[in-house]
Amino acid sequence: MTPPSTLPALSAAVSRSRDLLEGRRRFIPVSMAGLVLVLVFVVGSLRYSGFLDPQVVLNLAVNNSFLIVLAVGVTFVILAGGIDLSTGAVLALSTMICAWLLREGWPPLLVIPAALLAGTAIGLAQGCIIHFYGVQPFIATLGGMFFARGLCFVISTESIPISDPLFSALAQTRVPVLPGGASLSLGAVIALAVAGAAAYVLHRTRFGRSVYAVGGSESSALLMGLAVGRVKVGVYTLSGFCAALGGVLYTLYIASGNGLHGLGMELDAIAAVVIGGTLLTGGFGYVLGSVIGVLTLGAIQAILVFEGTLSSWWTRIVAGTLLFAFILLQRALAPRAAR
Amino acid sequence: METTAEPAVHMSGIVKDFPGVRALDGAGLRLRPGEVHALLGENGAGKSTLIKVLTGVHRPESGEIRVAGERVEISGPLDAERRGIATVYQEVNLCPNLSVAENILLGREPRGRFGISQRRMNRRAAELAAGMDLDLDVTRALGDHSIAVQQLVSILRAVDLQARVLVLDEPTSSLDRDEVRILFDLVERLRSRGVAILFVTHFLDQVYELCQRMTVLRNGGLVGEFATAEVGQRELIGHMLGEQAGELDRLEASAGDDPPDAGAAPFLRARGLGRSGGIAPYDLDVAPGRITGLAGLLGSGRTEAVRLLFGADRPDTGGVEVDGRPVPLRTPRAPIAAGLAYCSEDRKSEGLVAELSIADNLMLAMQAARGWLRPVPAKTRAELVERYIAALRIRPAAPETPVGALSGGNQQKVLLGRWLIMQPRLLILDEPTRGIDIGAKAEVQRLVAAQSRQGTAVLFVSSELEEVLRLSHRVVVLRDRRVISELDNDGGLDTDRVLAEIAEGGGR
Amino acid sequence: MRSAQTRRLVWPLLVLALLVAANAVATPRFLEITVRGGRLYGSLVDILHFGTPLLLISLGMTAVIALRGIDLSVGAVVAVAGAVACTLIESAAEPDSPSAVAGAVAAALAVCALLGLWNGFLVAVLRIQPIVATLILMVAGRGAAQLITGGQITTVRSAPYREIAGGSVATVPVTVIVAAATLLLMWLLVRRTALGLLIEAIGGNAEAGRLAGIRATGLTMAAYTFCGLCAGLAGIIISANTGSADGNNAGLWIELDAILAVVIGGTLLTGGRFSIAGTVLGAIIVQTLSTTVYTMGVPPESTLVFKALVVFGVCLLQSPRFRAQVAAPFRRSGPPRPPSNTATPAPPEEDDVKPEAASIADQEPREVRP
Amino acid sequence: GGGGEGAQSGGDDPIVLGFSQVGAESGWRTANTESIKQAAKEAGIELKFSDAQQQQQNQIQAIRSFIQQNVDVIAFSPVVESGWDTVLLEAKAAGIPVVLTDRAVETDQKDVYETFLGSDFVEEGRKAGRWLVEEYADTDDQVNIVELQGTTGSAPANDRKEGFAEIIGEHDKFEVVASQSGDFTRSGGQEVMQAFLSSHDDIDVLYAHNDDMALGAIESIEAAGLEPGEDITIISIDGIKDAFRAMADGKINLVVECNPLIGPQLMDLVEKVHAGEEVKPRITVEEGVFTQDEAAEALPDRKY
Ligand SMILES: Nc1ncnc2c1ncn2[C@@H]1O[C@H](COP(=O)(O)OP(=O)(O)OP(=O)(O)O)[C@@H](O)[C@H]1O
Ligand SMILES: Nc1ncnc2c1ncn2[C@@H]1O[C@H](COP(=O)(O)OP(=O)(O)OP(=O)(O)O)[C@@H](O)[C@H]1O
Ligand SMILES: [Mg+2]
Ligand SMILES: [Mg+2]
Repeated sequence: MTPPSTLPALSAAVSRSRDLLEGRRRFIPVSMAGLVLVLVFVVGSLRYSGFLDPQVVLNLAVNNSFLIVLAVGVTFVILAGGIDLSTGAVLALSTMICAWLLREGWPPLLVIPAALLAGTAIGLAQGCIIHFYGVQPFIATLGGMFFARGLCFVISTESIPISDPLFSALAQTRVPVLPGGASLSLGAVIALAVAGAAAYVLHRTRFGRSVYAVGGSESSALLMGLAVGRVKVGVYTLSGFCAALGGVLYTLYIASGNGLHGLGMELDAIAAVVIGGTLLTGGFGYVLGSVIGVLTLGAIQAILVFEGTLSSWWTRIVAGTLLFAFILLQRALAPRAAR
Repeated sequence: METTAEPAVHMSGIVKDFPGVRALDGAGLRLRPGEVHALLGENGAGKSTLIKVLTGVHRPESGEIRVAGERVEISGPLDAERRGIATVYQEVNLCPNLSVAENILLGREPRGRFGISQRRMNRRAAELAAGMDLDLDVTRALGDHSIAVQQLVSILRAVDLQARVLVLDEPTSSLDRDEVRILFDLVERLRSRGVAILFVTHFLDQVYELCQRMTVLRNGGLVGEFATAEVGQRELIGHMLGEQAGELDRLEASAGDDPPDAGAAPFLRARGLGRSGGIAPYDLDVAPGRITGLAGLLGSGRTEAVRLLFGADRPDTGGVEVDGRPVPLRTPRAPIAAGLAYCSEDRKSEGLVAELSIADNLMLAMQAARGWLRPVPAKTRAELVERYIAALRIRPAAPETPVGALSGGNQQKVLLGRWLIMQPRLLILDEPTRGIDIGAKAEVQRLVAAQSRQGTAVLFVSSELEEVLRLSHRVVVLRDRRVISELDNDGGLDTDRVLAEIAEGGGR
Repeated sequence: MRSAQTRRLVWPLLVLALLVAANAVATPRFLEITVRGGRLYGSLVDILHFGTPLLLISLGMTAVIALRGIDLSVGAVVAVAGAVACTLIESAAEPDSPSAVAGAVAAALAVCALLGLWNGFLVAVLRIQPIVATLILMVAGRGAAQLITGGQITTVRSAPYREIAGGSVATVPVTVIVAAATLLLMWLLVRRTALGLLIEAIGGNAEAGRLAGIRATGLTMAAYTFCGLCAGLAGIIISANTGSADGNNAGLWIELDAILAVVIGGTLLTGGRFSIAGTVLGAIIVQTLSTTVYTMGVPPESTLVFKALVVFGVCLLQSPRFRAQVAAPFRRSGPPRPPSNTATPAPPEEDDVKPEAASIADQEPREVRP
Repeated sequence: GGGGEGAQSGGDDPIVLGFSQVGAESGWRTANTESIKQAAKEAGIELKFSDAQQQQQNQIQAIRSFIQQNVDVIAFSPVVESGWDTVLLEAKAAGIPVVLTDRAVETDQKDVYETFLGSDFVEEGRKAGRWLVEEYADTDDQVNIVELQGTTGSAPANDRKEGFAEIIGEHDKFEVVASQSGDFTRSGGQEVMQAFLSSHDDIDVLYAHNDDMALGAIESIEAAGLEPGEDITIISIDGIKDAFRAMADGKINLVVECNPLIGPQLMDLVEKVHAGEEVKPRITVEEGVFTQDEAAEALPDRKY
């Protein structure tokens, strides 16, 4: 017998109206994160004069350009269901390599690629260890963290200043973005460009879609004939590259190489990604969310600076409380559908 | 042009060992272009493993694979796809986080000017779905859809590969007759184009309807290759089960013919139970010893209805009373304490804990009900586990085997066993016979019937309408996410009557 | 299955043996155990003694990780525990009375259990992802510890308090006894009751566990509370060791070491099956590693690289594939194609897929028509 | 120097000082912070205090924010020595004078800061070394030294090691037989010392980069059945109260002071640079060296 033709049409109409509410569920976390960030600025501007100054807003990106790049790399890894703890250390290594090679008299245009290459190589090695030998990502990248930071100290336990003219020129380049004279540093522009490129790769290339697939279900992705190995090795390599690039931006920002740079920054990067609505179990999330996450952490820092009278321990307590408040707010704003 | 005698796939002497088990022992098959070939065998016979060897998921210990006459070593699913072998695996192997469209087209996404075009992809996927008479929103996440829809999506994906060889591992296990019809038409179309199709199923009717030839496996070994026309059902079952075939007759004789106990008063009442977007508020009475079947088409809301009853989802409206006392439905705990049991249709993600052993999975619900402080005594546990492994013919019968290493049908039996052990007052079974073999199916039906004779009420959801009618005393018919009628089944109810009800229902 | 998991511990055990052997060669006295001042003395005892806090925290972390969670706040909780205990003892009328010390320790443990409960609440009830949920306390907790101590290192001179770390019962250090007791308690809790099964079920497949009627919320909160309590105990021991509370540095980065220990012990961060024995082994390896660094005189600037190499060594040794590759050159006469690596019963689908096969990808769609 | 005038807003408005602290990583640091806060209050200077939690980028951000808020003077204790050029130039461009405390920065730029008020870590190491040389002047036997370093890569650790090595390097009889990082913490010092004791038989001297590590090490020495201060000579740096107490008990032999109480001196400087007066580019904090005899006397006066 033939099924009545009105039936599917009817059910489709019902389901479609429901979709408007539920179908876009996956955008909820990231939009909530964005909303919270906006709220912070509104509240901040009520409380502190000068908080909503365009330059203050842009400085969030300027002061956190390296963290944005780090978080973008980590986004790939987390989306693919992994984790990368080595980013802070690779950033430090990258600053160290830059400073050290410059001191050794290398031309700056060779130094930057060398630093990027080193970070990428560490990422690649981690990816291979994780993929080919089935080592858990957490432990492999923890090893990578020890290794990269250790390498910094092997190079030098002292901090190495950078006085290369090209580096200072780059560091001081400002890109005007608003008519009022508000500007971004070169580092921030690069960071935002990296985020844009990452979004493109994630949504418009096969590699990017495979990253989501592997994060959703690795075994399924394998059975679907996706290049799971390439994806897994790829995301760690990319993250290594991003960490190294973050290191170069950090070098521009700070003009020195030091093995103690970026201590604990890997956790900041992971936190930023997660605050931006990406699920640690993989498969759900957006680069935009990670950028928002970084800016949120930056906003917390900005509030602490603006508050200006906190003692050290209150700084920490308030930082933790703000983090909690943001997450709670994000929760409260999201409708029930977001589970 | 190749000669017709050249098999598209020829596997021979395949041996595959898993730790402690030899899953395949000299298995093989010959698959010719333009034929639909059935691969048959009991649960755990090695069908899925043979398929996974063919697609490169497993490396065989020894044996030979020829594709189009050429000896090959297949290094992985990607390699298999490139050699023209498309596969629908038994367990749905898609990514729940991605949209339906992406799942269909992953790896072959249509590109626009700026890389992958989401729009084109959705359009293409919608076309493909429409080609199979499926109306679904391809932009929604796959995980939002029922397991049946997911199965259809994985078929769509494989079909779209336009391969020379199409492997279908139990594709119809959660489909109802309309979808099966559509699938068969599709298979027939592909076959006539010269595609070789390997079809694994436990529905022998489907084998006789669709397949020209068949290969039978038993205990990982090859029993033989037969032309469908030359072997009768009885004989075929004999090949599959070996010397145990006699047992089946005994089972079938005892199943299904018990008198309905119509007089009992209901102990469970659901009133106005509903959830927006899930199922419209409905009423239901359940009496001890009665089997109630839920009939409806794919997506009609059967699963949603029973999930509410069990507290698996939180209802928006209405409630449930057991023995006149309301049961809170915030979590399944209270319903379980009230004597309810629910066997989910999605054993992989809602049922089993893959890395735990058979024994642990069997005992899970009972242990959860007892609380952590009162572990089931070792002796009781061993007895129960042994009893249910035997009763459900779970293979391998080693209680400490991790469930993830079992064949699909055996996993289903473990899930069922978990709830049978609880001796519930109401047993809710959502597609309990998905993927289990004839012998086990008869066994399950017998167990269900036996339970009901002891006073257990049963709610039975199955996409096989015949099965529902054979077992149930009463049939609740659903359509478009609402209950449209309840029919008594005292033997007189047939499938046409129910289908007619579905077709005209809701108009009242 | 359980035995298969135990079998995997052979490799970490081998690494431990290698580390100990290396130490014994470098410092012959390494294996010596004597009694000094009524207490066992020697490097091996030191490893157990100084490893106790890490072991305790790793045990708590194991429970949390088995539930697919993680607890980054343990380091901060360590600091809080010391701060509370020391501040209370300092302000007590008689710091030297055992009852004052017992009261202070109990109060500190209670606070830590509450902190753990708070983490559990965020994770189980508010459903915040564990890593962020515990990050909150990781950041704020240390601040709170410093608030309690006023940013200073609070020193206590209470003899009974010092006994917690420095004392011994029948020559066995109290710390070791505490560790053993906690270990025993946890083992009894999870393996003699049904707790272990329920935890593994929730960790392995949360939805399946929920539908089987397991009280996941309560279980999760209990696990985090236990973890907090373990961290608190570790904090007390760390603080009693030096008789001081350091809000900023006590237990700094110990969360990473603890996770490392758990993972070396073979428990997957994706939840499910866990191994207490493995965690113990992991914690001892991590502690032996730091002791090795000190006794063998690895220069401080190379310490981290050395640590990294050992970590990679342990991980790679646990990989059957790596072992096969290393062994291959020594087995030239073997079969031409070594049998596939089916030693680890991984999830069924991915058991022995050759990963590199998937990486030579062909991205173009192929029209393969007969 | 110069440029102080431009930022000045008016007559009797209090001077606004933006101070960026490293963090609160030790009791020494907390004492340092307290001293500055206290002194600011007494001097009637409005203090904007920000804690960098040991992160250089936080500190840079704080300084930028001070510049934006147009404070009168900026002071900070750099987390690390290098990498300050950009932000210092920004301050200079805004006409805000900068005073460094605690550690110097390495820079090629001229006139980016007015003055540096703080200890000389290398000199502290030297002082420790000089005392040791003197103490062991009479003996020709080999003197085995173990060293507890601070956090690897940190400036005090690097410098104190360097200064000490410089002095004892002139004498053959001194040998550093083991040197490990104890991370500036008591438990670090204790654990590392324990390992030293079980791997080295004849340790004569312990040189600890700070008091906390020395105090931790004392625990281990006692556990090994030795007498700290007698069997092993102990030298440490900083001079916190606990160390003085231990010294009074005879458990530490020498403490090289590193004075955190720079508040009054700093406020003085701030007022001067704000008024545009010339100040010396390098001002050392008054610091002493304490032996056991002096310790008992000084103990009651120790504030931190
Ligand atoms: N990954 C694995 N690890 C260990 N044993 C396995 C694994 N996969 C399958 N087996 C075993 O191999 C045998 C064959 O399983 P297979 O899945 O091929 O059966 P099947 O014929 O497909 O059964 P069904 O009809 O139930 O799907 C079974 O005994 C099963 O336990
Ligand atoms: N044809 C369909 N089109 C779109 N969505 C569907 C369709 N069928 C089912 N779904 C989705 O599946 C989900 C579950 O439906 P439900 O499980 O209640 O159906 P069912 O009656 O149990 O049928 P079955 O289990 O056979 O799919 C619903 O949320 C619905 O969105
Ligand atoms: Mg199968
Ligand atoms: Mg259903």
